[in-house]
Amino acid sequence: MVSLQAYLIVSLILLITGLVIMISRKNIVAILLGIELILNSAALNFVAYSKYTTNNLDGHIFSLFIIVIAAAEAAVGLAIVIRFFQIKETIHIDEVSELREEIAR
Amino acid sequence: MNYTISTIAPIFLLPFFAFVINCVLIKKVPKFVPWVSVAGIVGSFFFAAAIFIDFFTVYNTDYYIHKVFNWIDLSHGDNIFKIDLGIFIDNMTAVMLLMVTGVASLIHIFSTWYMKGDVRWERFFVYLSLFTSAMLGLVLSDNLLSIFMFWEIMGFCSYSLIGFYFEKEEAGNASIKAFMTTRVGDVFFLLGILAIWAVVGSVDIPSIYAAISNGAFEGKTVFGIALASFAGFCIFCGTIGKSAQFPLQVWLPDAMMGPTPCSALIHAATMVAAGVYLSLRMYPLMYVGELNTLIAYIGGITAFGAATIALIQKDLKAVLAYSTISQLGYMVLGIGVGAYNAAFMHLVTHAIFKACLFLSAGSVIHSYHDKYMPEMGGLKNKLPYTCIAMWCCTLAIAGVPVFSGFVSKDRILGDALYLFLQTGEGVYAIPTILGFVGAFLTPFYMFRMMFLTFHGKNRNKDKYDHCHKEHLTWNQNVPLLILSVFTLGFFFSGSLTGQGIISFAKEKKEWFKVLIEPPVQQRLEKFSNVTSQPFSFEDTRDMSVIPKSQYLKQSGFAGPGYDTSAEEEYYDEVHHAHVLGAVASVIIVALSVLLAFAMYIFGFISPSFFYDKLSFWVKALKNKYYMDWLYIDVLIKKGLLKLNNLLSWFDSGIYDRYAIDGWAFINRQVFKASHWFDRVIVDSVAVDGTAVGTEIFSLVTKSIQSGYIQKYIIVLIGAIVALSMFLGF
Amino acid sequence: MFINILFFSASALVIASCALMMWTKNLMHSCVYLLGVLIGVAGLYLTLGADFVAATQIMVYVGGVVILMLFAVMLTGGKDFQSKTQQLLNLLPSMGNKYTFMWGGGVGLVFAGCLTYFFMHLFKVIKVQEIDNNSYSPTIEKLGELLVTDHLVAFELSSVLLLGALVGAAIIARPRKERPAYIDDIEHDHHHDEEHH
Amino acid sequence: MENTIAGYFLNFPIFQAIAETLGVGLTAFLIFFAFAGLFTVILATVGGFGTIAERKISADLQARIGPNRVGPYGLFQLIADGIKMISKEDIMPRSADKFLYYLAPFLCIFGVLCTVAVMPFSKNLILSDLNVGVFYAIAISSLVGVGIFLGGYASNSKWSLLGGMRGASQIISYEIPVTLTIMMIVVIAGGLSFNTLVEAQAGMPWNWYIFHNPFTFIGFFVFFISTLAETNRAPFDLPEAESELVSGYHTEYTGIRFGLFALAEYIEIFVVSAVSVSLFLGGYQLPFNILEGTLPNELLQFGSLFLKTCALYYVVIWVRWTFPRLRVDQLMSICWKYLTPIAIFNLVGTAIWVVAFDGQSMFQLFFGSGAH
Amino acid sequence: MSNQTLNVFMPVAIMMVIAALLFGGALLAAYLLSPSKPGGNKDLPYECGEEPVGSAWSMFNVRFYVVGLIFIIFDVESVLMFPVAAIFKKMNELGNGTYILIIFLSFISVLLEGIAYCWKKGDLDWVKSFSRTTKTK
Repeated sequence: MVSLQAYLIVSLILLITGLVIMISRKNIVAILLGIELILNSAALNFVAYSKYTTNNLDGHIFSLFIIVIAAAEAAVGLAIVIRFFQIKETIHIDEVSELREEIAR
Repeated sequence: MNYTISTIAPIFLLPFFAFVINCVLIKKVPKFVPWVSVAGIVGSFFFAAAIFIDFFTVYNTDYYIHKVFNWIDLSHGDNIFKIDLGIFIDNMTAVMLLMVTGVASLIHIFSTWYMKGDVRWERFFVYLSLFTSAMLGLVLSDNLLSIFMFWEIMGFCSYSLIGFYFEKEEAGNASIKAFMTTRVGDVFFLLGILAIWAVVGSVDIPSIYAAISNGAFEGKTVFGIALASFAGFCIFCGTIGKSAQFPLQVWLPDAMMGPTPCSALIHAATMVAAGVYLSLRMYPLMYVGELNTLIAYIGGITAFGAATIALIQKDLKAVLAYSTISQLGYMVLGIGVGAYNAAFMHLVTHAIFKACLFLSAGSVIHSYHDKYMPEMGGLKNKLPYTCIAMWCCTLAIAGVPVFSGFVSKDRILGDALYLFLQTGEGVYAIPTILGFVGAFLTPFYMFRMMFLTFHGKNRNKDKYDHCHKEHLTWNQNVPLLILSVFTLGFFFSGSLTGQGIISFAKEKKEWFKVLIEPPVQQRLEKFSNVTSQPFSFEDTRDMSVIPKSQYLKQSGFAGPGYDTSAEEEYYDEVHHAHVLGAVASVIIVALSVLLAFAMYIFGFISPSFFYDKLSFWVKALKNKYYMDWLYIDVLIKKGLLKLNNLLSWFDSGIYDRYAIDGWAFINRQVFKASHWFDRVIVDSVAVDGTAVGTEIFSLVTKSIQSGYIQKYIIVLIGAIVALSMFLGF
Repeated sequence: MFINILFFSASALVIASCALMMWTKNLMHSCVYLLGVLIGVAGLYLTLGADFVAATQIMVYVGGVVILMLFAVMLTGGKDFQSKTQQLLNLLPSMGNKYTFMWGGGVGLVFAGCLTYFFMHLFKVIKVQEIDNNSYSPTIEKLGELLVTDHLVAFELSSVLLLGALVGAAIIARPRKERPAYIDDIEHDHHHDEEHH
Repeated sequence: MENTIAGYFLNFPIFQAIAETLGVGLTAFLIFFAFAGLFTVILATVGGFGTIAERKISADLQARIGPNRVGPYGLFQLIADGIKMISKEDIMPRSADKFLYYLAPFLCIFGVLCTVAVMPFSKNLILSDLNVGVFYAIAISSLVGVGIFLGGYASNSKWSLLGGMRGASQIISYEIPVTLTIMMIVVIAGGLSFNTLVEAQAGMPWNWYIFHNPFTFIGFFVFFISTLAETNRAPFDLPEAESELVSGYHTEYTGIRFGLFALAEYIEIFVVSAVSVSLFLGGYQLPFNILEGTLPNELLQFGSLFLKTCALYYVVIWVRWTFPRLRVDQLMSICWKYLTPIAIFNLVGTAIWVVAFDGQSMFQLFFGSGAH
Repeated sequence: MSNQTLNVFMPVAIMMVIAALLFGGALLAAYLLSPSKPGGNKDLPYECGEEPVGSAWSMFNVRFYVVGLIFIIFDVESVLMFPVAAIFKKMNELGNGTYILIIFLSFISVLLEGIAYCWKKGDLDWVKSFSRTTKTK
C-alpha cells in the first residue's frame, strides 16, 4: 500500500527540483515557477502528515492557506517582475543587484 | 436564553464598533458621528435588558454564566503560563449592565443636545463610545487582568474628556492631575493582581473565589503581612484612586472642567462606580484580609469630609462633585461595615440620581450660560422640567423617604449602627457617627443648592432675561424626566420606604436583597469546584439542576442546608437596628431640611452667622482641607523638588567633581603609558596583522555579499545544512 | 488498487514534469510543465482524501496562477524579445547553462542528502497510524467548521492579506501616468534635433 | 460508493453476480468506464447536433432554409462535417511551437469532458456525486482558458495571439460572477454536491431556486450572461470575432484539431446549460414522481433535464443571432462593473435572506410552509 | 456520507483517460485518413495574404495582467468562502445564523473594498488604461 514515505519522497523531489530551478535559472519568472514547486511540496507534506499522523484536518487548513499565500505571492511577485521589466527592459536576475556596491563584473 | 457569543458580545462590541466607525467617519461625515454612537449604545441597552430579564426570570443567587476563551498559552511542560479571557455574569453584573447601558444611553441622547455646535463636538462622541465600551467590558470581564486593561482605557478616556477644552489651561492641568492621581492607585492595583496571581495561579474571579473558599490564602505572608491583607489592600488602593476616596480624592472636583455630560457619565455614574464595583467583586478577599475597619474608616472620613466641603461651594457642579465623593464614601463605608447588598444598591441608585443631577445641572448651565449659584435664583419659572427632575433627585440624595436614596443609604447606616451595637466596640462608633453627621449635612447642602438655583429672587437680571423658557425637548429634558422616575424607591426595594410596608410584586418585592448576596465564605463553596466553559456555540449547562431560591421573609435567600432559625434570629436583630437607624435618619433629615428652609427661604438665620462663628473651619473648607496644598505645594514642590535638587547637587557637585574627574585624572596617566604600548606594539603588530588577515578573509566572504540573489539562496541552504549538522549530528 | 494506480500515475506525472521543467530551455514550456506538476499534486491530494484541497489546487493554480504566469511571460517579452541591452545579456544565458546547473545540482544534492538523513531519523520517532488507505470522509463541511471556529482569525485576516496583495500588486503593475525620465530626455533630444533642421 | 452510478447499479442482481466473480472494484470500474464512454458519445453527438441546430435555427430566424441537402432536413450534415474534418490535411504553421500547438486542443477537450464526471443527468445517473461537485466543475473547466491561451500563443500568428489573450482574460474575468452566483446557491442549499443542490428543488416549478427569492431571480440572469461569456458565445465572442480577428485563437488550426476545438466549444455550451438548469431550473426534477425508484423514472428525469437544457440551448443560439457583438472595453466593464457587484449584492442578500427567513423561499413565505 | 471509499474519485480519472483517448483517437484517425502534402506557402501564418513580418510573440499590454491579478485575488477569496457557504445552512439551523452571517459579511466587505479600490483607481477601465499606456509608449 501507499505509505507516508512515498508521499515524502515525491515531496522531496518537488522541493529539490524547485531549489535547483531557483538556483540555476536566470529568468525571474522561471525562478517564481521554482518557488511554486517548493510551496507545493510543503503543502503536500502537510496533507500527508494530516492523514497519517493526526486525526484532524488542520493540515488541510494549512495547505489551503499555503495555496492562498502562494497565489498572493505570485500576484505580487509577477507585478514586481513586470515593473522591473518596464524599468530595466530585462528580467535577468543578475540585473537585480542594486543593493550591491558597484564592483567590476 | 441562550448565551452565545452573538447575545453577549454585542453589549461590549456595539459601542466599540461605534467607536471604530466614528474614527473613520469623523474626517469625512462628522454629522453622522453622534447618531452612530447613540445607535451603538441603545442597541447595547437592548441586549443588556435581555440578559437582565433572563436573570430576573431565573431569580436565583446561584445562577451565573462563566465562559472563557484562550488568549495566551505559552505553557511548556510543567511550566504553565496561560491566560484565559472571558465573561462572568452573575446577578450583580446583570443589574450593573442594565444600569450602565441605560444611564449611558440617556446621557448619549442628552449629549446630542448639550454638545451640539460645540467645538469638536463630534470627537466627544468618539470618546464617549470608547469609554462606554470599556466600562461594559470591565463589567463583563471575568478576570482582574482584563478588568485592569479596561480600567486603563477608561482612565485614558477620562483624561481625554476632562481635557476636552484643552484651550483652557485649567482643563489641561485638571486632566493631568486626574490621570496622575489615579495612576497612584493603579500601581497598587497591578501589584495586587500580581500578588493574587502568585497565590492562585490565575486571576479570574471564580478561581479567586474558589481559592478563598479552599483556604489558599491561609498562612501566606509577604513582608510580614498576611498576603490576603496585602492583596486586598492593594486592590482597595485601586478603588481609592478610581472612586476618589480619602487620600486621593483631589482629582474629582477638578475633573469638572470637562463637559457636563461626561461629568455625569464618568465622574458620577459609571467610572467612579467601577472602583466600588471592583471592591465589591473582591469583597471576600478583603473580608479574609480583615481590612473591614480600615475600609469603613476611609469611607466614613470621605463621606463626612466631602459633605462639609460641599457646604460652602458656589459652583453648581462643584457641589455635585463633592456630593459625589461623599456618596462614594457611603458606598465604601457600606463595604467596610459588611453592608454588601446595600452598598451595591447605593451604587445603582446613586448612579441614576447623580446622572440626573449632573444632566440637570448641565441643562441649567447651558441655558443660563453661567454656573455660579450666587448669580442664579428663581429659575424654576424658566426651567420647569429641569426643576422637577432635579427636585426628585435632590429628595433622593437627601434620603427623604419614598425616594431611592433613603432606601439604600439608610441600609448602609443601619448596618453600621447594627455593627456598632452588636459588637459594642468603640472602634466602629466613629465611622457610624461620621456617616450620620454626613447624612445630616447632605440634605442641607443639596437643599441649599436647589434654593439658590431655582427659588428666591433672581440675582442677575441680564442673564435671567437672556435665558430662554424651556420646552419639552426629546433630547434635553426627556432623559432627565426618565431618570427622575427611577429615583423612586420602590423600584429597588419593592416598598416605598424599604421597610416592607407595601408588597406589590409578591415574592419579588425584595428582589434586590434576594439576588445580590454577599459572597461570604458559605456562598463561595459553590465555586470550589468551578469549571469554566469555553465559548462554544451552544449553552450546554443543564439549567434544571440549579434550584430555585427559597424565599425567606426576613433574610431573602436561604440556600439548601442553611440554618434558617439562626438566620431569623440574626435578622431580627438587624431589623431592630435598621428601624432605629431609619427613625434616626428621618429625624436627622427633617432637622437638616428645616435648617435649610430657615436659612435660605425664610431667612431666619443668616449664612454669615455660621461663617463668622466658624471662621477657622470655613477657611479650612475653602482650601479643601489643604489637601491640594499638601500634595502640590508641600509634597511635590517642597518635598520632591527639594529632593531632586539635592540629588542633582550631589550628582554635579560631589559625584561629578570628585569621582568622575578624579577617575579621569587617573585614566589620563594610564593612557599616556598605554599610548606608547599601543603605538609601538599593538598598532604595528596586532592591528596591521589583523588587517591583513581580515583582507584575506574578506576576499572569501565578500563573494557572499554579491547582490546576486541566487548566491544568497546557496548560502542560505548552506547555512541550513550547517545548522542542521550542528544540531542533529 | 485504484488508489495505488492513481498514486503512481500522479507521482509519475509530477516527477516527469519536474524533470522536464528542469530540462527545457523554453519558458513557455516550463510554465506548461508546471501545469502538469500541479495537476499531479492535485491527484496526490485526491489519494490522500483531500477532495477540497485538490479542487482548490486546480482552481487557484491552474485557473489563476498559471494563467498569470503565462500573462507575465507575454508581458515580459514573450519568447524572444530584443531589448536595447540585449547585446550585453546575450552573453548571460537566461535559462541557465552548465555552470549554473552544476551549482544548482550540487546544492540540491547536498540538501537532499541532509533532508534524507533527517527523514530517516524522523521515522524512528514519529508514530504513523495504521489506517485504511482506501477510507474517505468528505472534508468540506469539517473544513468550514474549522474555518469559522478554530481558524477564524486566520480566515478573516487572509482576506485582509489578499486585499493588501491586490492593492500592492495593482499599484506596482499599473501603467504609470508620468513617463520615465529617460524617455523624456530622448524625446527632448529628438525635438531639439528637429528644430535645428 | 453510495453516491455513484456504480453504487446504484450494484444494487441490481445481475451486477451483484458479476461483482461476485470479478470483485467490486473491477465491476465498478467497468460500470464507470461504460457509462463514461456512453455519456461522452452522447455529448459528442449532442455537440455535433449543436452545429446543425445553430445553422437551422439561425436560418429560421433569418427566414432562410439552412442546410437541407444531406439527409432529411439536413440532419446528417454533422456526419458530413465530421468526415470532412477528419479527411482534411492537417497543417501546422512553420514557426509554430509544436508541443503547445498539439497540447492546446487537448486541454480544451480535457477541461470540458472532465466536468461530465459530476453532471447529474438524473438522481442516480450521475457518474460520481462528489462532495465538492460544483466546485470541482468550476475548477476543472478553467483548463479551457489555458487551452485557448496556448492555442493562440502556439500558432505564432498575430490574429491568434490577440484572440488567445482576449479569450483568456475574458474567461478568467467572467469566472468571478459565475463563482459568486454558484456560492449564492450553495448558501441556500447547504452543500456543494450536485445531488444536494437538485434534490432541494424537488416538486413543482415554484420550488426551483430561480424562484427562491428575488436575489436568485436576478442571479439566474447574471449566471446565464456570464456563462455566455465563459463559453465565448455571441455577443461575447470576441476571442473568435470573425470580423476583427479572422477566426481568433483557432485561425491557424485546420482539420481535426479545429474540429476538436469546435467540439469542445459546443459540448461546453451544452454542459454549461445543463449546469444552469441544475442550479436554477430544478435540474432533473419532475413535478410528479410516479415511477419513483425504478429505472424508467431515471430515464424520465434524464428527459426532463434534456428538455430544459435544450430550451436553454435554443435561447443561447437565439441570443447569438439577435444581439451585436460587444467591444472589448464594454466586455470588461460589464463583467467588473455590473455583473460582479450584482453577484456580490445577490450573495449578501441571499445570506441575509436565509438568516432572516430561516431558509424559506418566497412561496413558502406567502402560502405557508406547506406550499409544495 | 461519513465513510466512503476513495473509489468515488474513479470517474474523474476515467473521464480524464477518456478525454485523452478521444483526442488520441481523433488525431490517429486524421493521421490515417487525411492527406499530407507539405510545401508551398501553406504553412505560413495567415495574415490576409501578406507575407508575415516578424514573430507574433511580442510584448503585450499590462492591462491583461491587471485583470488577471484582480481575478486571482477574487478567485482565492471565493475558494475560502466556499466551505463557509457550505455550512451556512447547517449553522443557521443550529441557531448560529447571525454569527456566521457576520463572519461571511465581514469577509465579503473586504472583497468589496478591493473591487471598490480598483474601480476608483481605474483598473477596471479598459480604455482609460489603454490611453494611458499609449501616452507612455
